[in-house]
Amino acid sequence: MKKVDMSINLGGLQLKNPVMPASGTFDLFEDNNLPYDTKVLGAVMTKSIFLKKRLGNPLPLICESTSGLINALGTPGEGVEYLIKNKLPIFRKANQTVIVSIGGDGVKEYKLLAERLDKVEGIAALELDLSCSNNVDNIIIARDEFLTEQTVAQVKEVSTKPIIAKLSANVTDITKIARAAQRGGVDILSLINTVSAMAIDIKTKKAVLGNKVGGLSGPAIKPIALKMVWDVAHTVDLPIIGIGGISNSEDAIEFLLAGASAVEVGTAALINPLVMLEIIQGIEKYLGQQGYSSLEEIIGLA
Amino acid sequence: MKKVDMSINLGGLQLKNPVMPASGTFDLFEDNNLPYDTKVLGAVMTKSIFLKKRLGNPLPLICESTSGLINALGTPGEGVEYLIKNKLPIFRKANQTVIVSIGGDGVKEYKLLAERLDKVEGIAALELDLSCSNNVDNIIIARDEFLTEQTVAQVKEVSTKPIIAKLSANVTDITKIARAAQRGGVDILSLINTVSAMAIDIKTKKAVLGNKVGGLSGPAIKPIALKMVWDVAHTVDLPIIGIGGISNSEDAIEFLLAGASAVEVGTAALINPLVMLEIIQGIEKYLGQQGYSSLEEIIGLA
Amino acid sequence: MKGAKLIQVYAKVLNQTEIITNHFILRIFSPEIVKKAIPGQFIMLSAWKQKDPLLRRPFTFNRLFPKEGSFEILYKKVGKGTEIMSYLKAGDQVSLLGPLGNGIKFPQNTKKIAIVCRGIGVAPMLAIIDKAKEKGIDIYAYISAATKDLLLVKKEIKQKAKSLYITTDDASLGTSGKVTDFLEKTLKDTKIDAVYTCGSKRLKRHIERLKELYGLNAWVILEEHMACGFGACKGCACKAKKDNNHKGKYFLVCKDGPVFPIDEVEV
Amino acid sequence: MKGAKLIQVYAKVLNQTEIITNHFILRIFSPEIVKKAIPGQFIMLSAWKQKDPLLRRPFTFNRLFPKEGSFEILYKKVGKGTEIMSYLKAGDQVSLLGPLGNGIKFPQNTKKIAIVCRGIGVAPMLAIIDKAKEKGIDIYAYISAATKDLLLVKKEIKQKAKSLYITTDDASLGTSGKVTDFLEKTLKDTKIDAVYTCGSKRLKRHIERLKELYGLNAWVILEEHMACGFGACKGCACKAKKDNNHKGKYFLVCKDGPVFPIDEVEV
Ligand SMILES: Cc1cc2nc3c(=O)[nH]c(=O)nc-3n(C[C@H](O)[C@H](O)[C@H](O)COP(=O)(O)OP(=O)(O)OC[C@H]3O[C@@H](n4cnc5c(N)ncnc54)[C@H](O)[C@@H]3O)c2cc1C
Ligand SMILES: Cc1cc2nc3c(=O)[nH]c(=O)nc-3n(C[C@H](O)[C@H](O)[C@H](O)COP(=O)(O)OP(=O)(O)OC[C@H]3O[C@@H](n4cnc5c(N)ncnc54)[C@H](O)[C@@H]3O)c2cc1C
Ligand SMILES: Cc1cc2nc3c(=O)[nH]c(=O)nc-3n(C[C@H](O)[C@H](O)[C@H](O)COP(=O)(O)O)c2cc1C
Ligand SMILES: Cc1cc2nc3c(=O)[nH]c(=O)nc-3n(C[C@H](O)[C@H](O)[C@H](O)COP(=O)(O)O)c2cc1C
Ligand code: FES
Ligand code: FES
Repeated sequence: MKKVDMSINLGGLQLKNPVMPASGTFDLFEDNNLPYDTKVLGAVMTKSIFLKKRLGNPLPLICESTSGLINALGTPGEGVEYLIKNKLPIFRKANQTVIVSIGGDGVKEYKLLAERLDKVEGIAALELDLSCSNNVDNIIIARDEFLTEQTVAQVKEVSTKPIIAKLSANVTDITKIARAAQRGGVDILSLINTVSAMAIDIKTKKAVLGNKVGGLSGPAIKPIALKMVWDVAHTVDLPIIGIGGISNSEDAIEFLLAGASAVEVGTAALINPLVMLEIIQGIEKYLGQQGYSSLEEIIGLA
Repeated sequence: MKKVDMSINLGGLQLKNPVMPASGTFDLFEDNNLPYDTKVLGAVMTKSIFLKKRLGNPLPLICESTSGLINALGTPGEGVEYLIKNKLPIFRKANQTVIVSIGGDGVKEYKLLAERLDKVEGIAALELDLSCSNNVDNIIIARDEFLTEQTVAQVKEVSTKPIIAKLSANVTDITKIARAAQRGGVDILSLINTVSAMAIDIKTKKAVLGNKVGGLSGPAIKPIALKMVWDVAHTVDLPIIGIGGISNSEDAIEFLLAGASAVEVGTAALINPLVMLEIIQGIEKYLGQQGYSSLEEIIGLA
Repeated sequence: MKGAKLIQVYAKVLNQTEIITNHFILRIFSPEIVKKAIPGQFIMLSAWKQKDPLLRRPFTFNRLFPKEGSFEILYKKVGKGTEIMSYLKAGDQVSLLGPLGNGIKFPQNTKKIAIVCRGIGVAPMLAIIDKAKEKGIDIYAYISAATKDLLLVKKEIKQKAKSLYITTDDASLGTSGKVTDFLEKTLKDTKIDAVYTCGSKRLKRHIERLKELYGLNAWVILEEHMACGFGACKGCACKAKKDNNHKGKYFLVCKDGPVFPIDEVEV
Repeated sequence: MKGAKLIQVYAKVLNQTEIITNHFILRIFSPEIVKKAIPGQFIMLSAWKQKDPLLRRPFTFNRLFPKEGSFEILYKKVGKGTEIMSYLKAGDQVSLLGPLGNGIKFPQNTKKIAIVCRGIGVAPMLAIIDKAKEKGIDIYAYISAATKDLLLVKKEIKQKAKSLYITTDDASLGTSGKVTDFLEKTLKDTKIDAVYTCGSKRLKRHIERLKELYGLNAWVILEEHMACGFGACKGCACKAKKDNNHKGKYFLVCKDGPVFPIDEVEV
């Protein structure tokens, strides 16, 4: 089988292959002990970082639903300075392409974060988490066209890096939000974040999660995410990173055929840390078997 | 264990218990051969009927996703006159409480249908399907506040029956749509309909369904539906029928605790036709064990 | 099945054999269902408790053993449901819903029938053959497959049929021609009262042509993706043939079929 | 486990016993994992291929058999994951990820340790006891349960411990008092170098008090809902104790624990 070209350029972000972790579902420590070499990934991605330290939501933070995971972490984290000092070096060692995901309470914080990170070496792109469905304290920017456009525009003003806007599925028409991000000057779209969800414990008669409501991820949401990627790919001329329930190479290929140029993998890699490696190999094999010589040939074919 | 009162009054619609089929997932024929007596149900519910005969979408119409079912039927049916003549007598024989679900291409058709059905005996309530996610030819009314309010108001003008508005999960803020329906004068809300979704066949590189996109139902969407019921129950003072992935009595109880006064069961009853009977018995047992004497006591407890 | 109540039961697996790679015969004990079953009907089966896979899977009766209270299905492993089934062994439990759909009916005074099938399409045929034998009806069998090994239950059919005609695409057994050419030859000098086919659009087309030429009674046994199997979801629609006065009509394969007069449905 | 690579393997079940109703000991062959495992660590296990249940389930090592290349887990059937596990039998395969978290470490020159646990909280204790025996350390065991039958692996502990104190809520064996009262009595005349507890908030609280009174080294083995088990999801956070200078700090049970100095964490 001939060698296929797995590389892809996403609006200025060059990846050697289209598979990377989803924000918040991947972390690296000094003693990176993952059972594979993370250099094989298209990129690595940090958990969404805020300016300041955040404690996150009350416990419990996660629960399982049928073929899904509901989390209400509330994006705990040590803040951007800690990230730059303690985490970034580890991420840079792990992969040549590091994407930093940023969160914020309001437009201004995104801008401050982007400004701060623009001065830092070794960051390939920023992903703006505009869509976390379980932060009680901040509004979901990606549910509003105006806020989305503004946030992206402000970030673009101060950042020289490719900017990815991460969209929410909890909207009436995701293509409108995508277009708003485009007007703001975004380079890449990623979708979807977790879907607003909850679980109730019928013994205690209370919400299971400390935050009561959370965000659903995993195989359950795959058909929803795929439809949104398809919709956006058919209306907005921007590269798309598909996210949502991708658990194997077949799922990833569905997203590519729907119009995504790359994919992020979250929940599946919590269960099988080797899954991204398997997905990369699976896509490569599929392309070869189907007689393609490059990844780009199948993007949006469906 | 003492006998518990399972009855419930939903804005004028009196049910002997809170469990009924979801529209489009239940049908009765001359030779009603279901393995239980449908008289035990809180109500029976027809598939959404249009004024005229509809062929529905191109084949295939359904496919499975992880813990979900995607359908793109396009609401085929013989039209309202056929329903009145051929189906209604069968439904009336099967249960004392018959709810007719109606669909329409635009506000006017809902009104015409409601007018026609108001003259027909033996219909306890109408459910307005404002939210089918796979009819190519008609817009989704429940994605728009104005259209929702208008449709309900027009129907209320001509109908003397309790009106249920069935809402869509594919909206930015379902409580706004719920309030719009309330402004229109609706008596009851039901939610959610299927969630917009799709699947792609990586062998043919085409959408699996004839209509390309469809609607996701089943256990996969349960946490999403529960969250929406919770949201609406906390903002709008109207009785709610909870729908979405309910597969056993525990699921049904979660919806009741979240604030639903009744539930509809769809996909689960396709797999296990006895499931509604099991759910009724399960709720009754739970209420007894927990020391309640009526269903109403647990509604909205969470 | 007018009026007969659907049965939903847990049933025990008696045994399972992999007859050739990825093709299995599963024998299940369920007197309630066998008692009512008619060849051509089917069951919805689940061998999983959790919600992935979600839906039951439809399988036709391969053989019915009313005396033993058991039946067999013949299936091919193609996806996650049939993969789970392939691990079933004696003593395991499956959940069944059935019998579903309309089975076959021989026209009055039937003396000779033909069965025409390809590959896994043979699944409902042994039950039909057994029924015919019981009634003293002669069976003419026409079976085709990609290759010799995929001529499933060939031996059993050979034992019971008056004549057996075989074609394989690679000519590994029989010729590589159209198996319906053999049927046409038979029709030239023999009156066949009913023809049953399953498993191939092409076979259906050829038999429709023969029907027109020879005025046959012919039925096709269809498959369509099914969520419920009992008429509730409308997911298994198939188009009625337009030139048959059924303009714009759909049938439900599960409820109106799966056995259809061959010229009434499009596939 | 600094630097040690995580291992993800399919492993064979050697056998499984239901020791009392709903409580099982499962023995698994996995030399790779046993070789690296330390008492107090855990594995994430999956005995399902489909996506329902979705996540692996965490289990601590009940006993390690490095020579045989196998280990045992002791678990209680509480939900759908453990129900599926309860059907496992010799020869079946499970998928494992591990060893995970930080195991126990005896302080230097440890002569005597105490284990204090309740119910299924005994799960990690036998492995700790075995390790202690290996090093010639004396074990004082304090176990409690709702009733006699729920004093799991009591016999094994009795064999290996220098003394064993038992309480049951219904006084079906031992007294119905607090098992930590026995510990306190021991502490009055015996120097215990390390105390390990698991399975009960109340026990933890009592031991914290004793720590203050007697200056103990004490550790608690925590449980929290886990999605990954290896520090990726941050779902298993537990609060650090405020009065311990950790204001507003969270630990990850999977990565920073599950063994914690008893006064560093809130539960
Ligand atoms: C009335 C009826 C009787 C049948 N009898 C038999 C039989 O006796 N023996 C046999 O081997 N098969 C039979 N089938 C087909 C059988 O139901 C499917 O092969 C089975 O459902 C696939 O399940 P799976 O989970 O293994 O595959 P999936 O993972 O669900 O899908 C794998 C492949 O099978 C196709 N498929 C899935 N469901 C169906 C379906 N309901 N009908 C047709 N194709 C499907 C999918 O499109 C896909 O290509 C019958 C189907 C019908 C409708
Ligand atoms: C590090 C660690 C080690 C553990 N070791 C053991 C052990 O050796 N033996 C043993 O019997 N159990 C142990 N547990 C608990 C065990 O993981 C859970 O009982 C199991 O995951 C339940 O799975 P289930 O699918 O059967 O239950 P589910 O259906 O998922 O849930 C049933 C009940 O179990 C609770 N539960 C679910 N997951 C967890 C979890 N991760 N931690 C605690 N409670 C949970 C749920 O809240 C619910 O009340 C351990 C947990 C952790 C975190
Ligand atoms: C435990 C957990 C934590 C997450 N944290 C973040 C986050 O910090 N920022 C973010 O943008 N998305 C976060 N997400 C969402 C994922 O990045 C992803 O969009 C979502 O999980 C859907 O993908 P999946 O189904 O592959 O998991 C988180 C998801 C999970 C499960
Ligand atoms: C096959 C199928 C057909 C449906 N047809 C209709 C319909 O005609 N009208 C309607 O309002 N909802 C229809 N629905 C949606 C259901 O009524 C219900 O809202 C949805 O399936 C979620 O519930 P469930 O998860 O219990 O199935 C249909 C769903 C399915 C699966
Ligand atoms: S399979 Fe549901 S109607 Fe035929
Ligand atoms: S379980 Fe995922 S971080 Fe601990």
